[in-house]
Amino acid sequence: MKEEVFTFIVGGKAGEGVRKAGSVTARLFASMGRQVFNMDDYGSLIKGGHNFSVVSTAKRKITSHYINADLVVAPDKRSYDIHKGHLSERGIMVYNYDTVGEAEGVGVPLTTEAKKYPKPDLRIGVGAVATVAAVIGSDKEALRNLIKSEYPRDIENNIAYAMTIYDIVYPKIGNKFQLQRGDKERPIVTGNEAIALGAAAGGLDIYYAYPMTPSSSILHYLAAHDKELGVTAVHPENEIAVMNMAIGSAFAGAKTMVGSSGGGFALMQEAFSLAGMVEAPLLCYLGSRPGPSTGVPTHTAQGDLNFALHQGHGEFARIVASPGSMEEAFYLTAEMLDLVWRFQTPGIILTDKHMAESRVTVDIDAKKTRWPETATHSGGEYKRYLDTENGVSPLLFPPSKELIKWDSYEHDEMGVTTEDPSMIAKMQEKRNRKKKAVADYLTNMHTVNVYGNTGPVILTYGSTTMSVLEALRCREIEAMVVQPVYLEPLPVWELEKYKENSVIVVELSCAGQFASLLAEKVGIQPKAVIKKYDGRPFDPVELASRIKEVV
Amino acid sequence: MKEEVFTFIVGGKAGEGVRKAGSVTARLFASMGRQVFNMDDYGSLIKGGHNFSVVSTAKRKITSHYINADLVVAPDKRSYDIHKGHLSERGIMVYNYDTVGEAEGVGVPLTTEAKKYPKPDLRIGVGAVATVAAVIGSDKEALRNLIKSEYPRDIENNIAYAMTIYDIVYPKIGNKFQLQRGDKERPIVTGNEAIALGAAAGGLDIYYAYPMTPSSSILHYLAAHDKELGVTAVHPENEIAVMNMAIGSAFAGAKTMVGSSGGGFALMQEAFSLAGMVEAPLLCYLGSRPGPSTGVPTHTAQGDLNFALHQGHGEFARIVASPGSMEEAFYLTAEMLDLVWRFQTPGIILTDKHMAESRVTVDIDAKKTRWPETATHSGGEYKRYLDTENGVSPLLFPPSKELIKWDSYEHDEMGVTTEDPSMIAKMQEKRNRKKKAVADYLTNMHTVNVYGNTGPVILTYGSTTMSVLEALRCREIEAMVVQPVYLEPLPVWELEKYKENSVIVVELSCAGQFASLLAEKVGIQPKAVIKKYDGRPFDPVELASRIKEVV
Amino acid sequence: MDDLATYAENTWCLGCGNFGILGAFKKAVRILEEKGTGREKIMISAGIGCHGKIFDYLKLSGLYSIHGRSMATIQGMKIANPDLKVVAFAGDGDAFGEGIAHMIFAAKRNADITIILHDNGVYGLTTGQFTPTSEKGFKGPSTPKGSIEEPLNPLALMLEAKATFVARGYPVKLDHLVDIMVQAVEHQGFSFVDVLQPCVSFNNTYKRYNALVEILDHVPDSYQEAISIAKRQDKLPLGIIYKEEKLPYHKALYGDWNPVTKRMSKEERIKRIEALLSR
Amino acid sequence: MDDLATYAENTWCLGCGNFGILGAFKKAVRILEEKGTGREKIMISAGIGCHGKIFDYLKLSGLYSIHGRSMATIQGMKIANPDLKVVAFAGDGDAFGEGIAHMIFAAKRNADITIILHDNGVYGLTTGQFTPTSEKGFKGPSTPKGSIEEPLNPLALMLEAKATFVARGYPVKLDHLVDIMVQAVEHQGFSFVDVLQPCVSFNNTYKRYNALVEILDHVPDSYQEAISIAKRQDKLPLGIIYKEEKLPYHKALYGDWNPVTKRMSKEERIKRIEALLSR
Ligand SMILES: Cc1ncc(C[n+]2csc(CCOP(=O)(O)OP(=O)(O)O)c2C)c(N)n1
Ligand SMILES: Cc1ncc(C[n+]2csc(CCOP(=O)(O)OP(=O)(O)O)c2C)c(N)n1
Ligand code: SF4
Ligand code: SF4
Ligand SMILES: [Mg+2]
Ligand SMILES: [Mg+2]
Repeated sequence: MKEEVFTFIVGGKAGEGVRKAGSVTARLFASMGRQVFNMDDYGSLIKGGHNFSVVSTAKRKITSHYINADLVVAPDKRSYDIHKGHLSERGIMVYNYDTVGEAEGVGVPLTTEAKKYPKPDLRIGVGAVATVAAVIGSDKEALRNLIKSEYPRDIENNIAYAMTIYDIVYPKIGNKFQLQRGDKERPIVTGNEAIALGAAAGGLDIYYAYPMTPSSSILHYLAAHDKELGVTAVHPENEIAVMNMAIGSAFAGAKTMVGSSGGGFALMQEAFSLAGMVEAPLLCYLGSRPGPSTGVPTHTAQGDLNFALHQGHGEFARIVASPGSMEEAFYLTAEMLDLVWRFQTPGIILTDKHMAESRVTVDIDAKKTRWPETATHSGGEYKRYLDTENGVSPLLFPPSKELIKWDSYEHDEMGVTTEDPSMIAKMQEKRNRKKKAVADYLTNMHTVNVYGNTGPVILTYGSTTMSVLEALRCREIEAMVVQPVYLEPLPVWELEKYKENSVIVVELSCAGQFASLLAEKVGIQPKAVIKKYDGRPFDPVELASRIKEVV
Repeated sequence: MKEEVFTFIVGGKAGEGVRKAGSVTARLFASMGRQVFNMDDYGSLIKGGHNFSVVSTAKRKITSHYINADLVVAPDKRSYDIHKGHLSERGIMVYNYDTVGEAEGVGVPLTTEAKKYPKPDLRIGVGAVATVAAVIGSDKEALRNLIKSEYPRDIENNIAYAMTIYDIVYPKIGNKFQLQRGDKERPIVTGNEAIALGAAAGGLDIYYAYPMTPSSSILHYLAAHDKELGVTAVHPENEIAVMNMAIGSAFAGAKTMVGSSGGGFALMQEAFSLAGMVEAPLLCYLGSRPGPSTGVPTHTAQGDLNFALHQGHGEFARIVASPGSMEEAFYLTAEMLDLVWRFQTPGIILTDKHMAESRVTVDIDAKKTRWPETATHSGGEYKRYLDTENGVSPLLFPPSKELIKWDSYEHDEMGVTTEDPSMIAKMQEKRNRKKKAVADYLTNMHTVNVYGNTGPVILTYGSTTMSVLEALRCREIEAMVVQPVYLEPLPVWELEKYKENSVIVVELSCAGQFASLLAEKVGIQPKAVIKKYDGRPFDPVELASRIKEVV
Repeated sequence: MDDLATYAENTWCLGCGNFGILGAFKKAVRILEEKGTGREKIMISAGIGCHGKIFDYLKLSGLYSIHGRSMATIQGMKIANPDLKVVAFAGDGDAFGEGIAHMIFAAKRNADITIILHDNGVYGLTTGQFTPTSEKGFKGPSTPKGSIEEPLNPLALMLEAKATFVARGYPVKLDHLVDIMVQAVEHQGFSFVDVLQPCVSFNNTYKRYNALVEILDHVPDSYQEAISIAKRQDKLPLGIIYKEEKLPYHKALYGDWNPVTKRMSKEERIKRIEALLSR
Repeated sequence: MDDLATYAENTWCLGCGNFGILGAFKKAVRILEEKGTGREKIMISAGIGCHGKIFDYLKLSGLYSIHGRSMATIQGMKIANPDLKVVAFAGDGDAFGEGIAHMIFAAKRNADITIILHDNGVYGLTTGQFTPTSEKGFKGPSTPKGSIEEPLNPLALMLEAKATFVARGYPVKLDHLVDIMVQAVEHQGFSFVDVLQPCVSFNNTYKRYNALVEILDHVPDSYQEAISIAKRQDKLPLGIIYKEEKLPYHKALYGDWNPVTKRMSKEERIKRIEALLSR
């Protein structure tokens, strides 16, 4: 690992502010104008267990955390034991002397000091932040301001505690890692926040969701900022209600979006097909976690690709896209909202826990999005399912003197139910034509990201793109990274170029679904498929070695 | 069309015994030792509208109805108008003089005669049957017996009415089509009956379903014959209950099956994935109709192929098979029950309305099925998810002193929840290994039907196989028909042989899903894809011309 | 000329109770128009079943939904544009089988929607299976020896779920049903109309209903009274059984906002996003 | 030594009401064993949520189901082998949100199952959103300004759905809860135990419950009385609120058949199929 990257890990029990400490540290680095990638590893529980937060920072763009840290803060024995294996060569272990006792590294009486204040358990995170501040040589004023803005409750005690820890740590390892300032201070967002904001920037009116990790934070974010953004957030009784309400809202003209994870999304499939039939513009968010079934709720995987591509019974057009960075998550969501409205068919933003919940510094220009453009009825008798060349019929919203009928049965152009063979065939063709219309439209859009221009071709998608890019960066491997942003329709026209190359596929799947997709649709026969399926994202260093092994 | 086939159509309003008349006529032909194919074309309504039943019969095997008939009975004007276009060259139209008036064909006062008895509307079907009997020269005794056994309510009046009509028709066109007797009397079953019986023959204990066309008749059949077959049939509150109850029953050791159509099956997908995770042996029946969404409920299509192949989030083995004849429907269902129990993973029998509801004479030997063989625990400490070479762990059923835990979360071998990365990876591999185990096992089984041995290769599947075979028969086209019975895993090892051939694909789909599957998985680039997607099955004559056009 | 009819062929069985519901609703729409609610503001939806066909027969805008979901569909319409009046025609299998969760929650949150239940005690369109409201012992193709389950009481269940308008009508008492429908649509909150609908093909209840129905002479004064009326077995009281004024869901959710007509401008939205990002 | 515990690490928050439920159920199992129901006959299931973790902690066989479906899972177990006793641990979000249809229908058909509701008024495991039983005004991440929906009353709803055994327990009254659990499992039919479960992290109700609970001194004599007890607001009565003997579903379905232990032989089955085919 090039020393330009600095990594900090803080472990501990859930409910003790570990994740908070990670995010505050990320903020500290960001305030220095540095870039940050912060990943939380936590279990499906509220308090206890073992949690950790990894924050990696660099002056340049950074697209992954690193699992080996320069600084570990271990508030308890379990953290000490687990994370001593995560120290980099130059790494320092700062541990809680009160819980770990005599051990290798730097012991700090985090608990003894915390006990001087009420609710000592909740302070340990503040101690971890103070430790980082001391180690990177932040001045006390900066630390004080940080605590003030990030721990608004019981500020005075928190500041006092932070100062004490800073003063204990500083003489031992203060200023050990002098981090340089970066170019500018950037906002930090999670993938889900980027998507929520991207949807808002793209014109979202209503968001429906039933909580399910790792999609819940979109609902929480939009519920918290509803008035501010002019977006309505609704949490109904179940996912089936979510999807059907959303379709009802789309009928009434609202730009709607729904979100869930595999199990909840599975429940929406009947209505997904309904959206295909009534030609409802509907954007869905699918945040993956390791499956099948309940699986491993708070961890990550890319095992829902085929599931996303083939949802709903019957034949109709759908659009599936997966962003490869937080910025792309933002822009792509707005773009997808436009596409589903343009083609009046359901679409899916596919991502996973790693992207959904990791916190990253971003450069986002909110102005660079546009609001959906839709074919709208321009007068005369309205026919909801007017048979047009590209299969897309003009929209009209109630209230209107014209009759607007959306129909889940096969129907004629007016939206009245039919069993007539020639009408059935005509409407099947109309809906199927939209597939071509979507594909044609995408041909003129940017559908594949290509990074680099020499070396072996690495094909990847979604959050794994971030891991691959960081792996190449950290070991200075020259390669071309090709990431289809759209997965349905798959931009075969772009990908075919790489058919003759020596290709490596990287994905978080045991079955190798992405590799199969490329083989089946594009004819790419990869030289190697690098897979991971233990619920954890790739570590760039480990991934770099695996890439080197196969090139 | 070779004259060896005789076709009869009866039309009329729903609720007036049209379908019954078709099935009774089928029985009449079968009782002559002839073979029969009887297809009902009906709408989504209870009374009124326009219905018709087509019965084609031959002395040889016959695997489709023909849309052009030698005899039409038209009880009303609408039937007359619709079906006069369905007369073969030698065809005779017998119409109800009371409703149609003076017209081409043979007028019979069906209503006037019926009015001599109570509930005249319900008798018209009997009149149609009597007409057929007269036209094919059945004697009155045979007709009397048929009416007696098939119309058990109000027998005397029905017989009297039948005799009257026979006597009116006979002098005009009696004995016009002398049908020869065939080799032996065969039972007539619908595809759904074959599947219900096949499941029973394969050891089914419990069937769960929520009504949905065209799957409902399995539920009805098993509910009607529950005690007789020792099968329990349950109709719960919705499809989600269906699937989850079934999994609970499998846990307790019962061979279970569930059935639905697209929309209902979509609702089962969350639990389908659960079955994958807990490794529940579970057989599902999916009867297709034109989609998406509600679509055309009482008609037919093969548009749910991709949907069936990719159900459920996450990665796990599944088996999908589609029978190509009623006999195969019977045997395959038993075979699939064995497979899902052998590999403890969900499986799907995919079919469509055309197979589910058509009535056909069959040669079935019920003894030629076996009961599921399962890996069972043989003693010592029990581990539900014992990690074995092929991924299949022994089963043990409660009550037992051993601990039996099935878990929807990722779990260890005992079935206790885990978030441990190496255990997650191990279990992902275990479940994914089953895919290979299934494929290996299938390699030694009969997975592809091949009919004929010269000429162009026609690839088809499911009910369309029946249409293709009849098309070839009726126009004496020489071709090889290749029908994969298994669709997941697709027997690529068998199908690869045809890669270099000039291949024609035939399917009931607008998108050409089957053709795409063959292209993507096998590399077959068909010369032509013959598609139909108006909700109706192929007519053999029409299909034969389309085949001739492209070969 | 019937300007509320479409060209769709009516395929209900002769004598079906649905004809009365269709007729009553047309009358109700005309009255609502007179009272100022134009038909272009009345959105309809329906489940799948015989009842659902009313969607095709009515020349009103809306969305023909799927089995058990029309009450979710119209909630979505209402939330998107609260200026609309939304009505779902539901079947008993539809609303109290597949869709029961939506019914209970729509009531619980006082969604401003109207549900008209075509309560025929049978899955009509799928050929006569028992439904959640079928009597014990009901014989259908999935229960050839008779249903072994207790029926649900739709009125009592909706009252338990906190519905703010609960009524029962009978198409044979057409004008009475029309009046209930008008009031149900006008009610600001969750309104539920249980229509006793004979199914001549699978559950012909005309005789029984004709003998048992009884028009209420007043709207009960209390929830308690409503409950006991809902549970009467000796008679089938018709009329508004319960009515309560309560803030409807969309108002509690966003006051007098309207996501569609009061949509924030793009510029404003972007400004606010930028502010959030720079926080 | 606790032979009803597994090696799974307990990850409930310190002080969580779930500990009491776990402890009580273990005691109940021991009592049931003494009374002749061996633990190998007691199958458990659970939804997803904090409550569901009890599945991992109990050394009892069963199936860890999915969100809202454990009551369907155990109905399937019971139908397959009625010799088993089946118990589902459910969350309030689980049972009255996602799974409400199964709850109502299991009650309605008197399925011989036991539901133990970990009623904490919150989606615990997904970090504190409001549930169907949360009070109006409850603040969680999906309702930061407070829930705008009325809560459901689980006891009253189950009574309305014709449950034949309805009870309320509180882990602080441990032995009382144990006794309820024993009787619930023994009851032949649908038994529902609403356990008031404080969630110290998101909905700490200990104080309120301690002040309001009151152990009933008798099982109410009538359905009417049961309903009014279920609806009391001033107090939270604990105990068996309703109990009725009625033929359980599986018996109505197939008498004393057992699909698994009385399975027909293959030969017999084939014979009958042949007979059906040749009819
Ligand atoms: C998810 C799903 N399951 C099953 C069906 C099949 N289905 C169509 S209508 C119907 C029942 C209709 O009964 P009800 O709602 O009472 O309506 P009715 O026909 O009696 O008016 C069913 C089960 C379906 N369309 N969708
Ligand atoms: C279909 C589905 N939707 C959503 C989730 C996410 N989820 C897991 S637990 C839970 C809520 C749990 O609440 P409750 O049942 O009250 O249990 P508690 O944690 O309070 O014990 C949710 C929504 C899921 N697992 N499955
Ligand atoms: S089956 Fe019953 S509900 Fe359906 S149209 Fe006929 S009478 Fe009406
Ligand atoms: S979050 Fe609440 S319910 Fe969950 S373990 Fe903690 S205290 Fe118990
Ligand atoms: Mg009905
Ligand atoms: Mg809860």
